[in-house]
Amino acid sequence: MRKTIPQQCEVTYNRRLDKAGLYYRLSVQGFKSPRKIYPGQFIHVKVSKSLDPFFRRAFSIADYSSDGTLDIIYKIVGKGTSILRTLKKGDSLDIIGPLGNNFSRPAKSKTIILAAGGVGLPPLLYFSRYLIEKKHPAEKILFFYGGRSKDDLIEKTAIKKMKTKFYPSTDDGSFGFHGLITAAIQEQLANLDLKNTIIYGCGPEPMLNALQNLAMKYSINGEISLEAPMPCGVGVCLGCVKPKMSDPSKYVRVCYDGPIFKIGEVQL
Amino acid sequence: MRKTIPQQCEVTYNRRLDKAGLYYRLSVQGFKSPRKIYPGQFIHVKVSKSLDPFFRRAFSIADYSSDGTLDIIYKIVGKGTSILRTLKKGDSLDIIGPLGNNFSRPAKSKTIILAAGGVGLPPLLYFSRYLIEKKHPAEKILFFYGGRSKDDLIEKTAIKKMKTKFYPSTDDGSFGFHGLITAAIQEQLANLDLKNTIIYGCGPEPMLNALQNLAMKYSINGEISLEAPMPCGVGVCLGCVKPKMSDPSKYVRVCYDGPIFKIGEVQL
Amino acid sequence: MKPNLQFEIGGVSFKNPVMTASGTFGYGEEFEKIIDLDTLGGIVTKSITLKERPGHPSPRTYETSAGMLNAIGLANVGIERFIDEKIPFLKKLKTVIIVNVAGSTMAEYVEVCRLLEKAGGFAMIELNVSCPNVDKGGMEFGTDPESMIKLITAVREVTTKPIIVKLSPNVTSIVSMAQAAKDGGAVAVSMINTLVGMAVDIETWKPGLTNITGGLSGPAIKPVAIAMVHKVFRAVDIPIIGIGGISNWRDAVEYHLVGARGLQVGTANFIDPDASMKIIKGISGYMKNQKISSLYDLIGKVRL
Amino acid sequence: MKPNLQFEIGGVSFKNPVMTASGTFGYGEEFEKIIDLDTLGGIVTKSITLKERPGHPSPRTYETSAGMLNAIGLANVGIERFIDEKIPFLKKLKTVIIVNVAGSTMAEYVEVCRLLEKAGGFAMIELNVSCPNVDKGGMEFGTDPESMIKLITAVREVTTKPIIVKLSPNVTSIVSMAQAAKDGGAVAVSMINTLVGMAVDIETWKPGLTNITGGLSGPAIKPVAIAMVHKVFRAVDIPIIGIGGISNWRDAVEYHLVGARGLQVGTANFIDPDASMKIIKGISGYMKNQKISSLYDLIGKVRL
Ligand SMILES: Cc1cc2nc3c(=O)[nH]c(=O)nc-3n(C[C@H](O)[C@H](O)[C@H](O)COP(=O)(O)OP(=O)(O)OC[C@H]3O[C@@H](n4cnc5c(N)ncnc54)[C@H](O)[C@@H]3O)c2cc1C
Ligand SMILES: Cc1cc2nc3c(=O)[nH]c(=O)nc-3n(C[C@H](O)[C@H](O)[C@H](O)COP(=O)(O)OP(=O)(O)OC[C@H]3O[C@@H](n4cnc5c(N)ncnc54)[C@H](O)[C@@H]3O)c2cc1C
Ligand SMILES: Cc1cc2nc3c(=O)[nH]c(=O)nc-3n(C[C@H](O)[C@H](O)[C@H](O)COP(=O)(O)O)c2cc1C
Ligand SMILES: Cc1cc2nc3c(=O)[nH]c(=O)nc-3n(C[C@H](O)[C@H](O)[C@H](O)COP(=O)(O)O)c2cc1C
Ligand code: FES
Ligand code: FES
Repeated sequence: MRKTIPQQCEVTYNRRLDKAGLYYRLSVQGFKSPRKIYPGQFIHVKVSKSLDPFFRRAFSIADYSSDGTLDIIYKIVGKGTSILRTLKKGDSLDIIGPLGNNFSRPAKSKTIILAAGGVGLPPLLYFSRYLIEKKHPAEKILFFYGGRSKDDLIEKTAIKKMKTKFYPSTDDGSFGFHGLITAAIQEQLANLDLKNTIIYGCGPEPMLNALQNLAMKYSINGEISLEAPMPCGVGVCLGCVKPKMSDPSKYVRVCYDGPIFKIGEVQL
Repeated sequence: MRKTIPQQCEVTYNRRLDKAGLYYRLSVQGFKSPRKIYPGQFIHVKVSKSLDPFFRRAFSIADYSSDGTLDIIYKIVGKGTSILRTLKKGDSLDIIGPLGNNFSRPAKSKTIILAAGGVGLPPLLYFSRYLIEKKHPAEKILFFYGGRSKDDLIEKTAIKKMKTKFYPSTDDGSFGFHGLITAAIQEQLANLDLKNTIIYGCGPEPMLNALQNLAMKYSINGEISLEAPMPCGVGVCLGCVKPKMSDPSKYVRVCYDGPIFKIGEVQL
Repeated sequence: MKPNLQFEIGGVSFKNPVMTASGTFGYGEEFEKIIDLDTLGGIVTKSITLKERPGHPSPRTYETSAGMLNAIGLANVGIERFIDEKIPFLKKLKTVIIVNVAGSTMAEYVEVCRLLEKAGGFAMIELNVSCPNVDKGGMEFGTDPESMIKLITAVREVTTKPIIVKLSPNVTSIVSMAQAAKDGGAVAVSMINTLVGMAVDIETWKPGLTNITGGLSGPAIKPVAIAMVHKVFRAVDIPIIGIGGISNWRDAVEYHLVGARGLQVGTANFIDPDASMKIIKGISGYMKNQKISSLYDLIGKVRL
Repeated sequence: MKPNLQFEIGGVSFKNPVMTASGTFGYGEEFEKIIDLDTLGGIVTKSITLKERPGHPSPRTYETSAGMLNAIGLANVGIERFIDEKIPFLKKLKTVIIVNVAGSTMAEYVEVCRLLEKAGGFAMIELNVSCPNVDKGGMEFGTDPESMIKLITAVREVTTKPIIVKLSPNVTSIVSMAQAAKDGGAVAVSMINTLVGMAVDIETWKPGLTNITGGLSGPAIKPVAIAMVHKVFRAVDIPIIGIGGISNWRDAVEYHLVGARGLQVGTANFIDPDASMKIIKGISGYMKNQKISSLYDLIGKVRL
């Protein structure tokens, strides 16, 4: 039985999210999935029918509803995303998905730290919405979101609307906490019952490394969502591996064994 | 001194010309040329910024005015033209040109046979308009235009407006003369002073071959516009060659020595 | 009439020419969730070595123009786990299973093939001879005809399965390597493996692959592979399985015309998991249009 | 401070590393109408043979994925017309003129170089050793180290100009060919020439090139060329001119990092006649950004 269907979906919008035009949110309709979709999973996208760029590009699912609406949020970085930006309502997008595993759902009693660094926001945005839909108390969700500067923090209205506790931070202090997201988190740890707290993180690797170290230092459980160059996205090319913490001569595949890993599972 | 400028031009329209959507007319503005442009010349177009398709595609200039408006007419054939079709008003098109030589301008006393086969129409459309602008008597211009079927004959209104004598023909008889364009021409030859007649032809190679044979048989002078796969379009790769009639072990470059050749000059 | 895509190599009959190439399809399990494996002509498994190998550190793939570089480094579960964990799954499939074997010494190849012979559950062996041969100072089995003949001869002693040799393109004369494969007793050659390639990241000044060099695959290399298949088909009387940049049925037909009997689809699996299915349908559709009833009427029929 | 793009090979000084590759720039005249030739680091002319040659019949080029095939067949005006008609134009240019010489026998190379020596008006000779050597049964000068050494030695006797040998990539060991070039007395190697490739038109069943096989060039082959330049740079002490798929300044920097001193831009001239100009500016801009004052601080500096 097929669990993943390569498919063409219709773009319903492709909307700029910031003034500078660095961040976009793209939504498709008619996404068919033979299995349930959960936050943390991703899709693999062919941004152009041509051979250039050659690989698909992976994007976390930023939102999904069972009517087949699926959103991604992306930052313009290189060739792939520059082409993605040119898509318009009505165009079709070549998608494989859903791929990968997902964030585990915590008990309602848990305090949740969501740690989104830069364009690591999308899966946590979806996860946060999902938790609240599943009646996880909003005040028990601490939504940390760090970026270089105020303009790098997007979708702030959407985050605030969820009524979670929102802890924005910027490296330059132009918005929210002045400093790294891990420093912002550390500041709050004193107020929390760490045994009852779970961290979920997504962002650039140096941030995830710092987050993982922080969590391990304070013995906080949690999960992080990793990225790696992904030629296939379906577990067969062995191109997206990272070494295991327990035995760095062994590897996990980010696309198939992840992208979500337990804190302390992978060496960053 | 530069004679040809690689440049980006703004598309002003890209219009379907037939019901089936096989033929399009694309117009750009702001085309800069350091030298005068004449009918018969062509431009070399990069249809996509990507590496796929790899080569530029050559298109005859279908119309040009000194304010920088330049038109091409194309048929959807393969990869290049399928992408070209997606361009919209405001998009930019990467053009090198003008390239190649041009049709020679005949004395006003001459009777002109224009022979356009299929998508060989564009340069003759331009040439015809140009001749009339230069006061060549319209009734001395016999515009033959052949296609497979009625739907393959495009821009008929534009042709009729020029008030030349119009001789459409179709292979299936669905419009105009029933048969090949060379048969349609041959039928009219009896009424003409052949010494005072010049043929200009553009179209698929088998048609040009038949036309060349016909012209040579009746000792009619003239010129034909050739096509060949053109990697460079500027005369340096030697990829677009055809053998000379006088010595088939010698070659001409279609892009640089042509695309216009005297009847009898090139072996087809 | 439905065109007949069947053909035979070394006594093994294939229902259609489209197999998946080693290293681009895992051991089949992952793709089971995406496509119907039983429709494939065959599956070639990831190269198996004697011991389990983690492969090279990341990054071990790199995107290039119309292709990719990889230096996975023969990451695989090792012959023991392969026999225990992978063969039971594979042998249930209704498609030809070809086990790709690699090694750094002749003894390693022989031992892997001996263990495979005991285990059974597959149809053919494909020898990956592109690995550095530590016995001969890093010279590859795939670049020296004599070493290759010795290798095939040694493997034949421990297996009853027909042997395919997968040729490396990084040689001056591919024809002499194909001849060596035949002389050694291989029933077919599969060609080509990847071209040696490299890339450098101009931001970090570091190679795109931790291993520095890697193998180039994808559409970029198709013309090189087509030329090699053509040359071998004209020069050596041995069945050929064509590999290199096959992404659609047009590529497949091109390979058949120059002489490939079977085909392997590699990198294209990453870009479109349905590629193999589409190619099978496409070849069939092409043959129908062209009124060609048997695959053999395409093979090597290029008009020179 | 303006970065210094100057460098030297065999006593010849270049103002910047960007030359145009043989066969992709004619004899310079056609491009004079499009770009300012004097800004180029150098121009390598189309291969010259003793007699004028028309080349192979059409079609002799074919579009491929991120590249092209060509089998022009060494079409050229012959040494006599080259000296009479082309050198007078070339010698007026303020750029390094490198004359690329080809032949089917050693005697032909020697005679062409002897006539060139008499004529003068250029700076260096580049030997194209990828042509079939009729003296040795079609074996290329570029695939047999001994033949190559003999060829260079013979040419050196009739010329005072520094000799560059242009290496063919279609060999098992590019390093031994580069070593042979050095041993023969070449001042540099340029690499790579095209990879042997082929395509078939599935409508007509005919090869895409009348000559059946041809040379693959363009971005598709860049990773292969980069790997070869890297290997030769690490193994043989000889200046390298990098060629293969260079289309923009990023490619150029990549080549420098693996060890190329000079560069040749080939197929990219067809896609963008301004490519060479843009690459010169781009290298300069990159060096400024990275605060690198001399090209030599890039050459071979890949971080392994
Ligand atoms: C599981 C997963 C989820 C992702 N989710 C998002 C998301 O929600 N939003 C978003 O903007 N981006 C996301 N990315 C990154 C995204 O896949 C692209 O790498 C990124 O957008 C840059 O693509 P580009 O083509 O514009 O850049 P290019 O510079 O053209 O990319 C060049 C090459 O580098 C590789 N590459 C570069 N950076 C990365 C990276 N971080 N991860 C993987 N490959 C990389 C690509 O494979 C590509 O081959 C995700 C990546 C992964 C693996
Ligand atoms: C001087 C000149 C003028 C031309 N004028 C026009 C015109 O006004 N309108 C128009 O529709 N077409 C014209 N063409 C043909 C045009 O250049 C394209 O070849 C044609 O549109 C098909 O392109 P494609 O990418 O859609 O097809 P594809 O099938 O993708 O083309 C594939 C390859 O075949 C080559 N090729 C195929 N047919 C031709 C051909 N006839 N000439 C050159 N190369 C070819 C191309 O180089 C390309 O590499 C002209 C060609 C030349 C040489
Ligand atoms: C990621 C990757 C891993 C590969 N691993 C192997 C392998 O383990 N053994 C092998 O013989 N070939 C391996 N190959 C080579 C392919 O089987 C194939 O020969 C090559 O990629 C050319 O085909 P393609 O262009 O269709 O990919 C690998 C290729 C890729 C891209
Ligand atoms: C159309 C064409 C003609 C060529 N002619 C020659 C030639 O006459 N002599 C030669 O040494 N190399 C010739 N080459 C090879 C190029 O000089 C160059 O080595 C090769 O194309 C790789 O570089 P590129 O990828 O930048 O094109 C030719 C290449 C092309 C594409
Ligand atoms: S991307 Fe291929 S295994 Fe993960
Ligand atoms: S297309 Fe290159 S010479 Fe004509």
